[in-house]
Amino acid sequence: MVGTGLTHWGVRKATLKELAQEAGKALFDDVDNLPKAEVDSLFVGTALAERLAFQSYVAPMVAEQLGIHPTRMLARTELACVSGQLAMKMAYMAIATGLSDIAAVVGVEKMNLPDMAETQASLAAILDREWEGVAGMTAPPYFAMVAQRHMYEYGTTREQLGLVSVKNHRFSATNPYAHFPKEVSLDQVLNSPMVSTPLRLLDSSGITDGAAAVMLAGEDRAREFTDTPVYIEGAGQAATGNLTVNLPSLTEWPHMRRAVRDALSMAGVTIQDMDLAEVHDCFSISEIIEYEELGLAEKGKGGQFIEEGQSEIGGQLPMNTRGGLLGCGHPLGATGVAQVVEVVQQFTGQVPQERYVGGTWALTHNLSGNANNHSVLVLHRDS
Amino acid sequence: MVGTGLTHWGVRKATLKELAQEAGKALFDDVDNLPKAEVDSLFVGTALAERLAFQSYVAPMVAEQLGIHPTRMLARTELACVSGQLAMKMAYMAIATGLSDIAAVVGVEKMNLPDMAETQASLAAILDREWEGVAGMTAPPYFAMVAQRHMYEYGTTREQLGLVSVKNHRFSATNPYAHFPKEVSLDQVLNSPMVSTPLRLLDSSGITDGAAAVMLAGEDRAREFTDTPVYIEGAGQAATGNLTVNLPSLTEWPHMRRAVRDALSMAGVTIQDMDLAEVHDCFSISEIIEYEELGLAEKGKGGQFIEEGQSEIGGQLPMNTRGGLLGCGHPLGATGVAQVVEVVQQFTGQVPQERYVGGTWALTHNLSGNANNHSVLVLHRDS
Amino acid sequence: MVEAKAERRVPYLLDFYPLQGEEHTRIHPFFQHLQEGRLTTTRCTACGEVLWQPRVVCPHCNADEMEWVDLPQVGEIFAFTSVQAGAPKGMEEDLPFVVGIVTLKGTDMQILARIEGDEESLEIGQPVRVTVERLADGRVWFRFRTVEA
Amino acid sequence: MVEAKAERRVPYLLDFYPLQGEEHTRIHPFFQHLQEGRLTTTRCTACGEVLWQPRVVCPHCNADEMEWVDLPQVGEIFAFTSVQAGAPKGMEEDLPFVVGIVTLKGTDMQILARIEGDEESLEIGQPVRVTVERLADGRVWFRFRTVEA
Ligand SMILES: [Zn+2]
Ligand SMILES: [Zn+2]
Repeated sequence: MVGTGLTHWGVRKATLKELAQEAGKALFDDVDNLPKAEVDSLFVGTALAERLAFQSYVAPMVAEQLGIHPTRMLARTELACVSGQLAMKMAYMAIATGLSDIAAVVGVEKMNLPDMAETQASLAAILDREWEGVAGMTAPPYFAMVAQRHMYEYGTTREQLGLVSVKNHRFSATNPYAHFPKEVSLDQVLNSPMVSTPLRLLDSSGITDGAAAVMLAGEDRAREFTDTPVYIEGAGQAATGNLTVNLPSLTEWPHMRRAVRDALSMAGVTIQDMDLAEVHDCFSISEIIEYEELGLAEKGKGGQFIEEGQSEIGGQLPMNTRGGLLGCGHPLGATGVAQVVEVVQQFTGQVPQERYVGGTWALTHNLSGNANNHSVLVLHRDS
Repeated sequence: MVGTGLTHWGVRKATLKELAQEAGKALFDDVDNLPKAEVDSLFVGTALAERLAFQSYVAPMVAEQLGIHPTRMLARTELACVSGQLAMKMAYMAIATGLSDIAAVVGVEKMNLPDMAETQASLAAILDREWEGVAGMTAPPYFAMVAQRHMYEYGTTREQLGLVSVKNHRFSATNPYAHFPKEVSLDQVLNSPMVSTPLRLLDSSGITDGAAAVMLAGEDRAREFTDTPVYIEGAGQAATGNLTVNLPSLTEWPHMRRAVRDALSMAGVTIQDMDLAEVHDCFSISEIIEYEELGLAEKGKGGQFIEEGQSEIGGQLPMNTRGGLLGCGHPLGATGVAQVVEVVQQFTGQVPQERYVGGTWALTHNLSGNANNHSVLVLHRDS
Repeated sequence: MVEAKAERRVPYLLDFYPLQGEEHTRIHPFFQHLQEGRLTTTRCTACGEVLWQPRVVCPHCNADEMEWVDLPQVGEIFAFTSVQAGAPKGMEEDLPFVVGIVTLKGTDMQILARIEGDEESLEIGQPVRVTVERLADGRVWFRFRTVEA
Repeated sequence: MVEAKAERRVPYLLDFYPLQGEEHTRIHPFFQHLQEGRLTTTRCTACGEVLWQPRVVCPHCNADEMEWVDLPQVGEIFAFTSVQAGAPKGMEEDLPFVVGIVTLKGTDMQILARIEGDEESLEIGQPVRVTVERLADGRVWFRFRTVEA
């Protein structure tokens, strides 16, 4: 990666196209010695544009909004909440195979509609619409049942869930691009409106408009554009399911373990080598289980991990320093790209002191749907 | 490629999932010594499932339908009519980079709804919905204007357009998987119902349900599964636009020339080395212009090329021997994969004698949207 | 049985219920059986695998000869949640509603559906029974309702 | 001016017309101008580029200071087609209708829109003028209609 760009996230008075333009501006301002004509490829991660923006075939549209004319590759990836990371991975493969020399990645999602019930109906189509959406299933009820079972099986407490939100909002309070740039107390979390028992509003990532962008170049050219290139050194992914009832478990995500293991192993490092991690906290319970599947907490002890502050700066592994999905919101296609932006900005010291970690190794993780798919990148900056 | 599978195409009394299952069965029946557990990755090309099947996040759904549990990569690509070829290309990159050893590619589209006006509304969202779809623009009016200008600028005749449909239906008549498996006469084309002046129903690819699948393995493993592996040796893509009015021309597609040139050059061959080609005849006019942009006919002389029978078997380059989009129909995400299936089946002698060409080199081409994006693969079988 | 709502014709883009006729799906017998009050699925005649949801091709052995088998009408709640906000279009009036996962009696097969009954009194392990939901347009779906243990 | 159809509320999933208010789009002045009968677009104040459609960021120089400029109201037909079948949802009653590309007078800028007028008499090069289409809900769009040369 040789440059990054973010738009402001939130309930934006802007269209999908306008968000793409804003992300493009931020990106090209950041890589200001790169002529647009040298960007030979574009990878766009977006999940639900067909429905939420009534617009398909978004990749060439984003190219036009950015003012680039891809001569090597142009692609759009969709994998619900993993759409953005998948675009990153496709760009990585294009550069690794020589099919591209310089590639832009844009993750973008416009989610807020005048009729939010239409947004919710579209989100229900991420799960199997015929057999689960029809029952009113969307992400909150799924993760609510995960939380119920985790509390039932391991004694995880309502307060432990809430602490994840408190931590991530503390980080997003220092992030001017975040949808929710302010701290919340545990009391506020525990008294926020119920969404799907036992999960409350502040246990849940927001429905957010936003975009994020990254520029990739191969090792041979990266230093033309930055003194501190960040490289993708590992990638892992594993999936199972697809129906919720066909998952191996609600509370164990063995395919996440596999994706983490493969990504770390490809990079030749271990989880202990990581300086920070961006993990998919779509709901507070998600991050708790991720502590466990990262191998940092014993199974069932994820709640204790947050209580002990192990995912804070200064803890075992600082996680979600940009504020996570809970603090930043979750524009589906943008999230995976924004996580990489945070890592690059951490590595290059572009974040406020309050959340600065720095370092040279990081992991980003996304899950999608009913956690039936997990995808992991391992990023590295030459020290 | 080590194996292929097709479903019957047409107005199918089957859901998207059922089409995926059928394609999976055909594929695994063809590669019958490959245990499903060894398929580590799945790439799904589909364009409009979010709207036409009210289903997003199709990749893990297709994995479940096929009974595979991807442990390396799982992805869905969308690029309108190029969605399927893009899935092929992503699988190629995954194998080339070592991120996958054995990968399945499935292209699938369910397009026929009880209310076809909803299908048409969704197709209008492939063009820019806000500035073009709103005017009632879909693919037929776009290609109708292309035809009008080609006739106006170069004197291309209505009969020449019709001959493309006659040729491709002659091929589809020998293809039991085709939506339209029967010959048509020039008179029938010229008297078929008008769709968008000057293009008629038989100048237009059908609205078709169907799926196609291919199994890919790296060079080191391919011969475990087949004696006649077919390799992707070249890939090219170029795009411009996106709005129709921002295209360089309606009748010249310079970005197609570029994609063809790059794909051939990567493979180290020329267009003259090709034994057959599958090109994107979404409308009769498309194939005429493709003759020109492939460098086989002078600009404006594409009509003469079909008149002379140069794209027939025995001509300069046989094109669309499976019947093309005109004869087979055009389930958006499936088309690019089915073109590759035809090439593999030609190379391995699995097609009826009437359309047999054989050979060892072939090119497949797809365009998408308002022809603002062109993508090309060059395929080869060791002789 | 759950009563049908007043008829409304929604675009297919917002119609959650599967199209159920023979012209739409190869698993149309499922819906016919449900009309008769039977919850069924497919069993592969080649390898014997019984799967949820019904299939036309067996994911295990790749055979495509399926037979229909009845599933237990009763089971117990494995997990559930009461949805209080964020209903999809067309379900706004249903709020709050309960969705849950039910383990069918004597099997390790689970099914996800709405659960009728007093949410406050629901608990993991509670017995439930299938009930048919009838739409005004003649289609059917299924839910669970609580029963005495 | 094109008269509004009777009001109907379609889901956003099927609503082709852009949302036009300040709360929906940063190019809302375009629609305000169109309400006044003016066809406008943006010009980059940094590099002077005038583009169709209106932008918030200049694709050429990456600046984001734009000003609004009026476009010629007249032009001539570059290409057109009469759509006879396959109308999208909500446009079925419009069939047949003409769509075309118009080159705006004195520019090389082209705009695509519906063209009102007798289809049989249309030809490449024919002069046309912008006309405003008013929707029942207050939104506006534009078409072209033929005029004397
Ligand atoms: Zn079987
Ligand atoms: Zn400028």
